[in-house]
Amino acid sequence: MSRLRGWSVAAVAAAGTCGCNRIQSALAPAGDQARDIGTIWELMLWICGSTYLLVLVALAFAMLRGHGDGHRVAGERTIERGLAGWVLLIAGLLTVLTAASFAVDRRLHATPENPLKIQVTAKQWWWQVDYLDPDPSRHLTTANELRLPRDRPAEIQLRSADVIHSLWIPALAGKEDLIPGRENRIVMTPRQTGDFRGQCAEFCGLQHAKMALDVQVLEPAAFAQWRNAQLAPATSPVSASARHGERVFVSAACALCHRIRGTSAGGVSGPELTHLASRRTLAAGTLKMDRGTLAAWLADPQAHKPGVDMPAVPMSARDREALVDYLMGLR
Amino acid sequence: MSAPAAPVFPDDEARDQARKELAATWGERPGFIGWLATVDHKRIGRRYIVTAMVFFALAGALALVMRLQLMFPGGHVLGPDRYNQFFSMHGSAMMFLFAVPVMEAVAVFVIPLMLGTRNLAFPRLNAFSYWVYLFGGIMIFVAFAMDVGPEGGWFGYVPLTGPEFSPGKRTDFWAQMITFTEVAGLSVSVALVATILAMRAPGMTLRRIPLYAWSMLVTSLMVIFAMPAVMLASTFLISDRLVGTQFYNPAEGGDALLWQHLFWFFGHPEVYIIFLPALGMISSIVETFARRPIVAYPAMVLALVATGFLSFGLWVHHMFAAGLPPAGNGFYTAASMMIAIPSGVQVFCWIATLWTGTPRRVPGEPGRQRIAVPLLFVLGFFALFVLGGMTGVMVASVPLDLQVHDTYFVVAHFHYVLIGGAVFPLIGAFFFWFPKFTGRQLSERLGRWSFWLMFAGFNLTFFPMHRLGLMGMPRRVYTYPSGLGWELPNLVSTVGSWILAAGVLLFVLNVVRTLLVGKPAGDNPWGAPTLEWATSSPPPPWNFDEAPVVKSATPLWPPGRLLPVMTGLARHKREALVTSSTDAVPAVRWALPDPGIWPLWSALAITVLFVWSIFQAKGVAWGAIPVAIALTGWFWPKRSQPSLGGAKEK
Amino acid sequence: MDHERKRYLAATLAMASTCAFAATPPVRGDWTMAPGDYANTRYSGLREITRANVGKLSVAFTFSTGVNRGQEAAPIVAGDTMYIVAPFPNTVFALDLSKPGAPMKWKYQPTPEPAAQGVACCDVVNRGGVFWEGKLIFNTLDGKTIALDAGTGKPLWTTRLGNIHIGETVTMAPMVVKDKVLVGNAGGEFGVRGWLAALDADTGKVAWKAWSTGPDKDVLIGPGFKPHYASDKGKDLGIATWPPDAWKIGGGTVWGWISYDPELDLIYYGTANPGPWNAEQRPGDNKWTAGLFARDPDTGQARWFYQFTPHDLFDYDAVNENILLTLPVGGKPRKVIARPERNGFFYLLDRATGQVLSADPFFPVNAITGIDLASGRPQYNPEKQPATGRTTRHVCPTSAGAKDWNPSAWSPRTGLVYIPHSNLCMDWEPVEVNYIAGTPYIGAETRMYAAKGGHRGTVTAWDPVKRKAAWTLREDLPVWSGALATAGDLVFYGTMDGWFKALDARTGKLLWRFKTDSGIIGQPVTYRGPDGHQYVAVLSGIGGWPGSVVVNNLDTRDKTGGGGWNNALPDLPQRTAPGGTLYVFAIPDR
Amino acid sequence: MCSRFRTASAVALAVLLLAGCERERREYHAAPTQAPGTQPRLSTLQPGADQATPASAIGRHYENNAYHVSQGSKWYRWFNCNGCHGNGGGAIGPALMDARWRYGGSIDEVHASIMDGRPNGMPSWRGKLTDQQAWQLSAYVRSLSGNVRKDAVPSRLDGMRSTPPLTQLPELDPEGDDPSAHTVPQP
Repeated sequence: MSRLRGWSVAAVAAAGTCGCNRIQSALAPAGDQARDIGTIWELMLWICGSTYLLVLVALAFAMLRGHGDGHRVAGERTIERGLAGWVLLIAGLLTVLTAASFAVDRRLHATPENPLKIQVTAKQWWWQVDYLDPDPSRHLTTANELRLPRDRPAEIQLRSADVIHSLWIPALAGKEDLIPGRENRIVMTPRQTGDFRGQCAEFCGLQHAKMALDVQVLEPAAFAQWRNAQLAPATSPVSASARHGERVFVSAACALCHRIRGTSAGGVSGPELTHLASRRTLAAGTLKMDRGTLAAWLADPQAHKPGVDMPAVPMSARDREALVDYLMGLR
Repeated sequence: MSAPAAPVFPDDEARDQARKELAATWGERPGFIGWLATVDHKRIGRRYIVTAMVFFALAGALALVMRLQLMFPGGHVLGPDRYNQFFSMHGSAMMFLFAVPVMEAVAVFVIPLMLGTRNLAFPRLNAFSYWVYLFGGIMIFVAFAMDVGPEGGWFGYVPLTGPEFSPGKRTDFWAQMITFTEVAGLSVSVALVATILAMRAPGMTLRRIPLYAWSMLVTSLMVIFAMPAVMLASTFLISDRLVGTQFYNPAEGGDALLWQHLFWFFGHPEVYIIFLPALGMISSIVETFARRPIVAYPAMVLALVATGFLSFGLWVHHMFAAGLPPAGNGFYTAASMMIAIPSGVQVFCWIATLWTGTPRRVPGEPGRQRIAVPLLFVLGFFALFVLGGMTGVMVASVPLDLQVHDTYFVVAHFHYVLIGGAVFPLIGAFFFWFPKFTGRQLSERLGRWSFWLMFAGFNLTFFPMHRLGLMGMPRRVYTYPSGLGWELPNLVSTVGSWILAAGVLLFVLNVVRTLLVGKPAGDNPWGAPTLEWATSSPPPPWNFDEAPVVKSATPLWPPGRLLPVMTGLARHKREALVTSSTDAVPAVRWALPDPGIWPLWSALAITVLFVWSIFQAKGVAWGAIPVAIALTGWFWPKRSQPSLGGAKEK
Repeated sequence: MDHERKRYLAATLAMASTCAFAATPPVRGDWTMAPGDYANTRYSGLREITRANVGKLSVAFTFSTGVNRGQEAAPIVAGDTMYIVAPFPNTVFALDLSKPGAPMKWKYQPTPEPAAQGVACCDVVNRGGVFWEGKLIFNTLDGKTIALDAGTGKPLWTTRLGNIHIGETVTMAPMVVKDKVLVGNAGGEFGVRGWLAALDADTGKVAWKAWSTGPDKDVLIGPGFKPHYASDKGKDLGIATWPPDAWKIGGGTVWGWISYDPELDLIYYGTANPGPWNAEQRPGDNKWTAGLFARDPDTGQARWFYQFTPHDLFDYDAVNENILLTLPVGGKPRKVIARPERNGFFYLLDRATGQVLSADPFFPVNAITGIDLASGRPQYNPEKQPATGRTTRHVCPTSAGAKDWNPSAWSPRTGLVYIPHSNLCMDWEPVEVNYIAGTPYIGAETRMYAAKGGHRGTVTAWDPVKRKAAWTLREDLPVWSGALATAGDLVFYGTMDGWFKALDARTGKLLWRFKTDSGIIGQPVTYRGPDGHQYVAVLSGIGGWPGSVVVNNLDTRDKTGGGGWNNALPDLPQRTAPGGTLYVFAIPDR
Repeated sequence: MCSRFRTASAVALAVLLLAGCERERREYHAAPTQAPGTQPRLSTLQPGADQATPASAIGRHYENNAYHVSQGSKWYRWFNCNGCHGNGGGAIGPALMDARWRYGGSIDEVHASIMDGRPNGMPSWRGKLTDQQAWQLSAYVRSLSGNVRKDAVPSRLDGMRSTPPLTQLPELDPEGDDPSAHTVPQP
């Protein structure tokens, strides 16, 4: 149950101050694309809803009436006229809907000017996020968090390292698949700052359920500040314990899969950890990022996310404490 | 009492004599072997139905457990691995082992009777298909029990189901199960198409074919066109996994989307393959209880055919998020929207039929107004299916689909379409045809109870899912966090699922009770207009003493009218009448084969081949030997040829 | 016209047309450094062995190194002694040429760490030592540079430069320029950071160390740095052209050849490929890898740099030899670097500025469509653009290059550069790779196979003035040995199935061949023995990168094994076995 | 055992399905890890007794489980084993798909070689890999030479085609022409 609490808190934490249950809802659009789709949804709701009611009412009448004497065909002519009218009505409504979705679809696929270029690579079961830049030394790699500036379209290249995943941030846009051997693309233009949540929408194996993405829309200035901070190498540990933790990290199994820029740890199979402590969730939205959950996670990842590739690395309690000290220092 | 047949015989003695001869010819061999060797479409049909319902119950049980797991956030009923196997088995069993087979099963039983012929064309192929289906189903459930159940969903997307990401033999058993069921499905479809096109009662022209037969004709043709695609896909997958071919390896020029195209080229028609027979059932029920022929019969037929065609043109709407060219997606949006038109036409015609008919009049009880249970389920169909159709229109729109695709909204949508659109009519049809199946009539009171339980339970279970999907809950998650507003809808849905289950359980009890103590039904308890009601309940092995002749689309209306028949079919051998495909003019007397054990042997041999080839490539070669032997035995030439001519109307 | 006069005429014509620069007198008898001379011509003025008498060439003596691994070393001859550096464990032998059969004078056995074998990317080879003022200086696989007393074999000094625990090895032949021993590291496939160090020849103290990536002060880039092309100008490009911190594990090792021009007082050497091979893990130009440095030998300060393959896509190391010539370019003679590059182009660069004067393919290249002389940049073929997780088919040349390390020779008499090289293409799939210090940092799967023509090797005689091949000779197997040109108008080289061959330098006609006990991947040399006669020497012993198919017992059912060589050389294990023997040839009974 | 599955018969099928349980279990949490049963011998010359030692129980446990083999194939690439050993054909290091084993080819010996390292270049991974990872890796390495039951190995991985499908490899018995093989001394 404590596990569960940790997780729910994770979601709420990501929710921050806003109404928690809106952070992953298509009904609370916070970006152009989601809003456009929202209008289609309302149009659909009205047209389909009223048609549905019409049918039910007709059916009720038919049942309540029904005092014909049966066994003989009556009023074929009127019925056929009715049928023709009905078909015309449906066809007309469908044309409206088709035209509407064409229009919106075009807007979704429009190429934005001066977009923020991002590459998201899905891996079982987490997200690698690369902020691209013509200047390679400003190429930024992070994981399981997507921070966007308000009012600037973000053009996201979508790749997969293993199986098919699907990136879905309901509040900002629809979903797009990440398919091995292909490169897809999705554009989202956030209009409100705030905290949102994305999740993998295509079944991708054991932990499909725990592959979430912490999304945060920032004021452009705040975003630039964040990005520059992330570009810096890891802050070197200050306390003796943290220094010991760094030694543990680079000498034990951790360094094989994780990278911490500024150390010799250069693994890319696992999430980049250079600024781990500046994130708000652990293990792709599975846990809230704090000292306690981090320690629990390191002690036994399989208990929180069964099947994840991160093993429970055997180490002394002292080493693990030091490791946590070190990682919590990676702001 | 099959009154119309009476004038054929000078007196009862002659009739009894004739029936004695027919019984001698059409009777089964005694004992267990006879049971295994039967080629009687009614017995095979009943077996088919019972088997399919068993798989339905098993797959449903899986769903109940899944709902328990999802009742609260972070549930601990199932772990991720088990949950994934559960939902994969649920989908696979429902689609491959229940929905399609049960629809074909009912047809296997009803169609020959409805067409007034003595057996299905290719009766042994029919028997063979049942055995293959049975063995395939047993294989996958045994595998599941052995922890070798599928884990990649009923849609089995590569590369997740490929050799790298699905270790062991789980996916191989699943893919081979598809091969089993498709072989079975294709066999039945061929038999049904042949029967409907060539063995109709004399005079049953295209304009007089019952709509149910029309729907089964279209369905069977769709099966024949759609299923090879998925067999190809699953064979590619098996060879990728067993001998390392590269069909789905993106690095070597294979493509993950190849699977999706092949699969959905089958997978979307599949939905209509399940749904069209239900439409046929509804037509039969509505016609019967409205006491008048279906309005605008040609329009109905055209709607069926149009649906069949269109359903092949919209598989891509399952792949809108896969990044295909927008223009293409636009086309498939239009096509998907268009298919709403034929459905709309049918809904209109049914309502018009009820409108101009007398749906609440009870036969034999003047003045009483009551809605019979079969019709009740049809009304349920309207309420549920039309809603599902509306959400279907929504997901057909690319932009909206990009939001709701792979969410619980879609789960809600297709359960409304499949349960509302197929299972409700199916249960209705069971109530409707149960007299023919067993000679007894199901309890109407229990029937009403189970209807209302199912209807309420269904809506409780699936309506909240629409909202869940829009609030961002993806499909196929074994658990979910709290704090996203998903708690209440999930709770309601789980509660609903148990009510739904109770409804189904009550139906099963109803069946059992009826089989034990149900009141015998007459030949035609509903006063229905089609030929299956023109013989006894249950019908004799030879269905009809003499071939009935048809003069209208509703041959048994008005009641009491004499049904002309055609004499001359030999009684000392299993003869059926072959008629021309458009005007149903008698052409040939066709000696149908006797019962035989070879279909069973062939099915066993095929099973060995399929299962062996899961583990070893050489199983394909060596396993072919017993298959060859069995087929040789099956097709060893016999003396009986069709005896031409000699059919005269009386 | 009699034969002698014809030859004389030809010679004078050759001299007239081109004039070779050489650091040492035209006819020298010794072979004191692996490339023969500072200009890396591998040309000897000795003319006792001629086209006429080469047919009589036969074995004078042989000597076993006792190591059955790839023998890439050049025998070093100074005075009446020959020095051989064997592959790991890098035993050094001194042979007394003044006595019959050249008995062993002394041997020196260093003790390199056996673990070093595990981080040597391409067999445990050594490319030879260098003789300098009474010293024999050589490198050991585990990263030590050792100076021996050439007379006694006693060690004078030892300096450790490489660290095998991060994958650093040293396989190159050191050069000595102005009392500085120049040594570079290997290990570009292990994510090491490349450098060239200069040691004091007398003490072994490090005079300077120039890194191939990182900040300008590490790369020894100062005010004197005047590259010719704009893309090489700017501050700290060794950092700015990499993703953050990637330069620290970015490769650019220096395991190839060094040239020296006394007139301009510049050394020239190439830097190897950036790491990892998967280019998507290192967006940017990746300075200063896969390029050519000109440096001041005293201070190490860079003068200019030219990058042959910016943002290298296919492991095109740029460590090949820089042949210093003076050739007529556009009418007037110019001091040039003639450079058969791994990417399949033959470059002429201005020795003073690093400007590319011409670049022409000597091999059917399709990875690069051409070199833009204005920007100096290669034009990558978009059809061959690799992507992680996708196999790009038929990329030519392969990661082993049109020509790998095995050096060419230049003959001033014919005006031709004799290039021994491969004729291979490959399938290439970048894959994501973790950097784990001390383990391979490669990130690509490859399958190699014969390119156009079906043969896997070629000897090309390239005319740098006419900018086309004068003649080519097909070899079934890739040619992995160096070439040697002599004033006898002969070209010597060896094949991987053990044939040592002499060609007519003008026509490429095979004049003589001898089958040694194992495949030849070494550097043939020639010298004048104490008896005044000309000898030709070569080490035989299969190995090296392609040869690991044999010496490592690779299983060729894995097409990608051995870095893709398994697919190219499945027949090699049936055609040669490991060996390690010195062969010395001379004209008998003169 | 399934790899011995030779004839198609209902009996064999039943055996297979029973073997399913062992083969298919996804042991991501509590897989057994303990010291291997046998220590590697670097010489065939072992004075005295019968040296034929069966694989330890834990070794067999990992070899018989498809999930562990599959995880091993992942570690094999993540931890750059393929950099030296190719996809089994070898490169810097020796081939792993043939029958030649310098330090023994039983899963316990492979496990020990991984954990302790070997003198001529094989690094020691003790303290880098967890014991479970090392066992999974060893099981995969064994599958490269056809020594793991065929129904538990992946035919290929998504990537460049390299070796023949592992499901089709002939079983190369390390006790065959392996110099360091265990051989029972003849009386």
